Amino acid sequence: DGGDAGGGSGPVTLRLGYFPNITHAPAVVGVEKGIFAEKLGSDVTLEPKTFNAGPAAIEAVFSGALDATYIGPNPTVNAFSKSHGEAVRVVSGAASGGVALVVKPGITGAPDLRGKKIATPQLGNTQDVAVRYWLKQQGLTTTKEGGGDVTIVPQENAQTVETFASGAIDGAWVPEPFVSRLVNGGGRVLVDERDLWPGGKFVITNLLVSTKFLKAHPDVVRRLVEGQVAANDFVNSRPDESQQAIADAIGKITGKPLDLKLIKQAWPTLEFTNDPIPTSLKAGLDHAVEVGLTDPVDLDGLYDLSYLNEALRAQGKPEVVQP
Amino acid sequence: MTSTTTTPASATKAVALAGVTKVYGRGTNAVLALDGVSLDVAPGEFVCLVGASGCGKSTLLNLVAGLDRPSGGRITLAGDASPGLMFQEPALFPWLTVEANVETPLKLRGLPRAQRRERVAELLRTVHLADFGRKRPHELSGGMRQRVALARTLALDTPVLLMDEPFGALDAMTRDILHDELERIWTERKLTVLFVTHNVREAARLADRIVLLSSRPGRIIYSTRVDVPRPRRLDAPEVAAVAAEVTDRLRTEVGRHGQ
Amino acid sequence: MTSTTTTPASATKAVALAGVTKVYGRGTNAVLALDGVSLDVAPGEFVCLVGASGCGKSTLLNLVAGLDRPSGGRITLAGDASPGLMFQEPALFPWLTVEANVETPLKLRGLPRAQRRERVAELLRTVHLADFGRKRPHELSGGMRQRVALARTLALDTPVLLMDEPFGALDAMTRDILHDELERIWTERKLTVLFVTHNVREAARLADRIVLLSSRPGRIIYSTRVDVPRPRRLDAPEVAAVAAEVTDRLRTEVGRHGQ
Amino acid sequence: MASDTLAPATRTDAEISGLDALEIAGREKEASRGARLWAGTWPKLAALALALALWQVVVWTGWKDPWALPGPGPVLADLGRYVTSAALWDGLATTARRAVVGFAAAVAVGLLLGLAVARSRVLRAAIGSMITALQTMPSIAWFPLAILLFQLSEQAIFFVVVLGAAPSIANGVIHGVDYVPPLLLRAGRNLGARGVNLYRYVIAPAALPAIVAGLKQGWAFAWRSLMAGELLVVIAARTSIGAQLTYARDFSDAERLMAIMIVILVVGLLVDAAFGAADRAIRRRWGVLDQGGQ
Amino acid sequence: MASDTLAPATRTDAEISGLDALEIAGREKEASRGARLWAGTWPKLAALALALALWQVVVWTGWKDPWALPGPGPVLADLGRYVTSAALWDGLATTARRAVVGFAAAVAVGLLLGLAVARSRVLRAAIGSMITALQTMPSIAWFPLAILLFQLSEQAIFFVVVLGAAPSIANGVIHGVDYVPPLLLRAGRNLGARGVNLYRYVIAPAALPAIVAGLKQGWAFAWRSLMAGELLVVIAARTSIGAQLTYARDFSDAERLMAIMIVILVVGLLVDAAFGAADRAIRRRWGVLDQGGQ
Ligand SMILES: Nc1ncnc2c1ncn2[C@@H]1O[C@H](COP(=O)(O)OP(=O)(O)OP(=O)(O)O)[C@@H](O)[C@H]1O
Ligand SMILES: Nc1ncnc2c1ncn2[C@@H]1O[C@H](COP(=O)(O)OP(=O)(O)OP(=O)(O)O)[C@@H](O)[C@H]1O
Ligand SMILES: [Mg+2]
Ligand SMILES: [Mg+2]
Repeated sequence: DGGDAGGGSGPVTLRLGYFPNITHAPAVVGVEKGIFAEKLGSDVTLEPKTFNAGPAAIEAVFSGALDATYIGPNPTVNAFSKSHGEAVRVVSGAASGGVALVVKPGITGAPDLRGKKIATPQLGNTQDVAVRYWLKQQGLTTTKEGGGDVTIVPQENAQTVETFASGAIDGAWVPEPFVSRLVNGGGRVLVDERDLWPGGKFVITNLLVSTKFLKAHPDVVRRLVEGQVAANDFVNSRPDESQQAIADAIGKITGKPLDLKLIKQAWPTLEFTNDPIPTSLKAGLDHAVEVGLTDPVDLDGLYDLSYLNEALRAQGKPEVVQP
Repeated sequence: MTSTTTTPASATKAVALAGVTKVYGRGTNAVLALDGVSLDVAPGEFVCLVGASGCGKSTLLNLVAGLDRPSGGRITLAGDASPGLMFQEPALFPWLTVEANVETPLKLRGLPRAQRRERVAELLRTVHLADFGRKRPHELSGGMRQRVALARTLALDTPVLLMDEPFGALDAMTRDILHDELERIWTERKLTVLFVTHNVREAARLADRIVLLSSRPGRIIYSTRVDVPRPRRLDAPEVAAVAAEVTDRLRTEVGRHGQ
Repeated sequence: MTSTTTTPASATKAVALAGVTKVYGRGTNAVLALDGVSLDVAPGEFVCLVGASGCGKSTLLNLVAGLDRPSGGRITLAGDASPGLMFQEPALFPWLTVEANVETPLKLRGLPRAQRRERVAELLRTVHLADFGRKRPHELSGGMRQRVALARTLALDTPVLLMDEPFGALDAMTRDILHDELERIWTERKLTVLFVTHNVREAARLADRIVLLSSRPGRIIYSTRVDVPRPRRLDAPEVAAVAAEVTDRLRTEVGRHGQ
Repeated sequence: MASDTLAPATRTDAEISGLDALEIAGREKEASRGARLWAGTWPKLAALALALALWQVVVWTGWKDPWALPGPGPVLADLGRYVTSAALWDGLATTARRAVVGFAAAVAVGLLLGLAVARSRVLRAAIGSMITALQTMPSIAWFPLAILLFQLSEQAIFFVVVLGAAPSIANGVIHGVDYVPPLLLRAGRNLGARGVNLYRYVIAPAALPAIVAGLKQGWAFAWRSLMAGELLVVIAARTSIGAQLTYARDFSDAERLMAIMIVILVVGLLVDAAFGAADRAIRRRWGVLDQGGQ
Repeated sequence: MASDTLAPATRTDAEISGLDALEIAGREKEASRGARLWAGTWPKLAALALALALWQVVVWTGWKDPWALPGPGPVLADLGRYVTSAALWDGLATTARRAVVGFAAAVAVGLLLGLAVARSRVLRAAIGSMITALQTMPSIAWFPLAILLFQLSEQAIFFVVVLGAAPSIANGVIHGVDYVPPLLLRAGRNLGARGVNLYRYVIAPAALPAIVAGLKQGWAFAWRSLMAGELLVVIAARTSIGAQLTYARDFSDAERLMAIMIVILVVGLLVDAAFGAADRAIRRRWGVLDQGGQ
């Protein structure tokens, strides 16, 4: 059990979770290219675990089966609030962007959406909140139960592709690579979520560590964050190699390499940044409260970006804002 | 499903078996249960089959009832109703009450409910189980179950009746009473009966003709008319005489075969 | 699980029933199957139970075998082995071959394999089924199944044997042979036997004592010693005389009760 | 075994009258009715108490953080809130209705399929083994087809439920029909039951115990498929237990998740009680009740 | 019914010798062996051909876009690629191993639980109805507990599989034991079988048909739970059929999804063949084979 191994030195196992997915590109590349292993050093054993969805990863962090994981903003907030701010800390960002509203070709503006069905990945998640908030700004109402001017249909992303193809829905507010897939299936991008945020930045993936592990092995976390920074460098400087690495990694698990074209298509909509963009997370939560999906959550103490800033400083890069 | 031919013309034979052979199993495991059995039963005739244990009596009844196919030979029945068979085991439906068991063939014939009730009550009275209509088979004694099976078979109202040791589990008195009942019904309904029994005296009491089967392979080795005038009594000397003769024959036969 | 008391002291009684009562069912559905039956069987005694169908004979054997509890009264057995019971139905295990069925009680007693084999072969020879060891129950005729059940019960080697119409499905010849076999075994092993039969002559042939049960409620109404010296023959006049007397009694009894 | 004394009523007067005995039997029953109810209840209560105590002890040891494994206290408190909220009852109403309709459809399909396959050589050879194969297909594999066929309607859910449960029911029927005692079949045929009548009067009742067992297994498949299928279509203004279960997990809400699990268990217990009653009724008829367990 | 002529071998010489008859029986069998094989095969082939034809026709009508509903051609082509790739065999190896281990554990738990509950009044009253309730609990509800208990190990997957399949197996056992004919139980007891021996010599063999039926249902539950459980975590980058199925869906790869479904069906068919053989062996012994279907 790596989390319980002694102080800063001695053999430690770091169990790191991530999804074999384009929005987790730094994690995939970091593992596949040995970047984490190199930064962690020989006394830390890296044990990568891949997940299919957020809840299982959070369950694993909660049960002490996982020390750190790349994950989206929603599970991050849930894990933090459900453990009363105790269980997890965000130590770095990983990716921003890559979300859009894709609609049927006939729809050219918000007014056309009246009476239509829009899919989101999950009730109350980032994209679900985003679409409701945006619609509200456009003067269209929605309800949690699917009523209002526009019907919101929360469903799995995989299913969204099926239902969009079969005409059961008129659009979807989804992350990559589903945006690209819907576009390839005849959809058009009505809203690129980047256009709604200051600087076009909002968090889609960040790096979470369990508080226990952070306390027990701050040194290992520092090296992990260094690895994350290095991985992002690699991703940003050698996109072709990274794209291939992602395709291969997915292929290893799924038995069929992902179409490289799709990765290339989705790639420009994403920005791989170490900044977890706390403001976007906070704003997203405020929006959720505003559209009546959640109660206010206190995010104080969620971010511990000292390791990240240390690493950035060491490389002479601009530091990020610790909220 | 049945192995029978119907020839309405031949009114002289209610049941006709011609060279009927039955083999169970295959290859080295095969058992020749019946071997070229030819037997004609006239309409209204009461034929008793006797023979050692395992000689093929039940097999023969099953074939005549059309529940099994002969391996060879031909079975012909007059009329178009298949015969009613009372199995060697009670074969009652455990999920039905005694009444419902007896009622089943009536239901299957489409009799209206009122008539069915009356008929069931009458049949249960015939087998002396009037008070047991509401019981289930597992609440009955062995002999009672056999009597329910008898009532159920009689409910079939078929012109040909096949009975496989119908009174085997009954005490002598009940058996006596049921002999009379069966004889009465046979006369009234002009039934053709093929009756298997181990009780040679019972055969002599009931039969127009007694047919003796040999064991493995089952063949007809002896056949005799019982010319004792009816009504007969089980302990009448004429009946005893016939029984003694058949027993003698049987003894020689079983003795010859060893087991 | 058993309703019996063991008193090793009383060597004069192998089986003792004192005021045994058995009620089936509850409330208005209740059936009084046995009512205050008291019966002592001496060690080595051969007692035959006769009575009308449904009078409680099987019930009584089940109680003595400890498979059911009496509703009242007391059953005492000498020795500590529970009696072997041959049921009215064959009750063979359908998943086992004939051999394996007969072998089961030997296995349960922990006999070594070689001895078991020998014993099974011997028992199958006794019931004249030596060639049928490899068959399964569903491949046998009714009488054959009954003989397998007999062999299985004999394999139990208990000092007390309870038999419920063991020869009911057998032809007269096979029955004769098995009478002799049973008598031989009874003498050799000094068995105590409680034997149910509908064949009064069979009772007279085999029994030291014949006990007559009345119907509903089942009570002992008559009991007689059979003093005919052994070996007896089924058709011996002395045997016939005893049978005639018992039959008379039975007839009065059944006649009195109607059904 | 033969050495214990079991004279239930040690009566000195050996001659007891028939009426007496009947009355005794009656009284015995009266006396034991309360006792029998208690005999059926205390083990349940004991099991419940034991489970709760064990759970609480594990929580007290501090083995896991409370947000990973909440104790009985918070879970029961949340269950209380849940039970008094409209969410549960609305969800339960939707889910129960779907379960009933879907299961009914599955029963119809399963029975017909089972009977057809069990009695037709050709059909059995053709699709008999396909039934088990279909049964092993996970629900999510059917989702795309369900959407293709039924779009985002409730029918899509029913489709998944039927595909989940019908094979199980069919297998129960086939098993039951396969083991109908040949003697009873022959008896039925001889009594004049052919074709449909043979099914109605002999095969169906004889196979009934196995069919009920198959229905019970089918219910479990139906319910599980439903829990998965309810994610397929989140229909306007209609919440469901399946959706709530997944949301609780999505929100890492361990307390609510366990509260919903308790609700699912209670529904399962109620359904089992219904099947149990049916099965006991059959066993009483057949005379195989009260052999060992209840 | 009584009006058709069925004299299988219309022999003029009525007196045929025993040896003759035996030989005839033997020859009849020889002749029909090939025919019987064919009788068991052609319906399968016909069903397959029919299904493929229907599928192709639907695709030809252009009812749905090819990426939503691909035709048999592309799917079989993809299946060909899949079958010749390491992915399938690696995944199948992992999944099959997990299925066997998990099912074995479920069988052990299910049999013990079933026997215990079936024969103990107290246990049955306490947890009997809990078995069906547990059976209806969807796999995803157990994931958090599985991770709590076993972390991200294969044991967590086995845990989900056992919880999915054991109740089903236990229910099969309970059903079987409940319907053991009382006469055989009595016979067994009288022959000296008590306690464990009564189970071994009477109850277990008498309940065997129902137990096999329960195992078959349990296998379906185990396999479905496994397909879900394999998503829980991908250990050491080891691919599995469950993961491949879900990712095929996540990536909207309809061809691969259908190829995997075909693989799952084939596995199901093979397992069913094993169960079918066991069941036929039992039925042959019991003498209930060949009543209607095969
Ligand atoms: N289903 C079967 N499979 C194989 N062999 C069978 C089958 N049924 C009967 N036999 C065999 O056929 C022979 C005749 O059996 P059958 O039941 O006709 O005898 P039976 O004359 O009725 O004897 P019993 O008087 O004992 O009832 C026996 O040797 C028996 O073993
Ligand atoms: N399990 C049971 N439940 C209810 N009643 C029963 C049960 N077993 C037997 N009886 C009743 O008890 C009475 C005696 O039955 P038992 O089987 O002892 O008769 P029997 O003397 O063996 O008759 P037979 O000669 O017909 O076998 C019958 O009236 C029967 O209906
Ligand atoms: Mg017979
Ligand atoms: Mg009896």
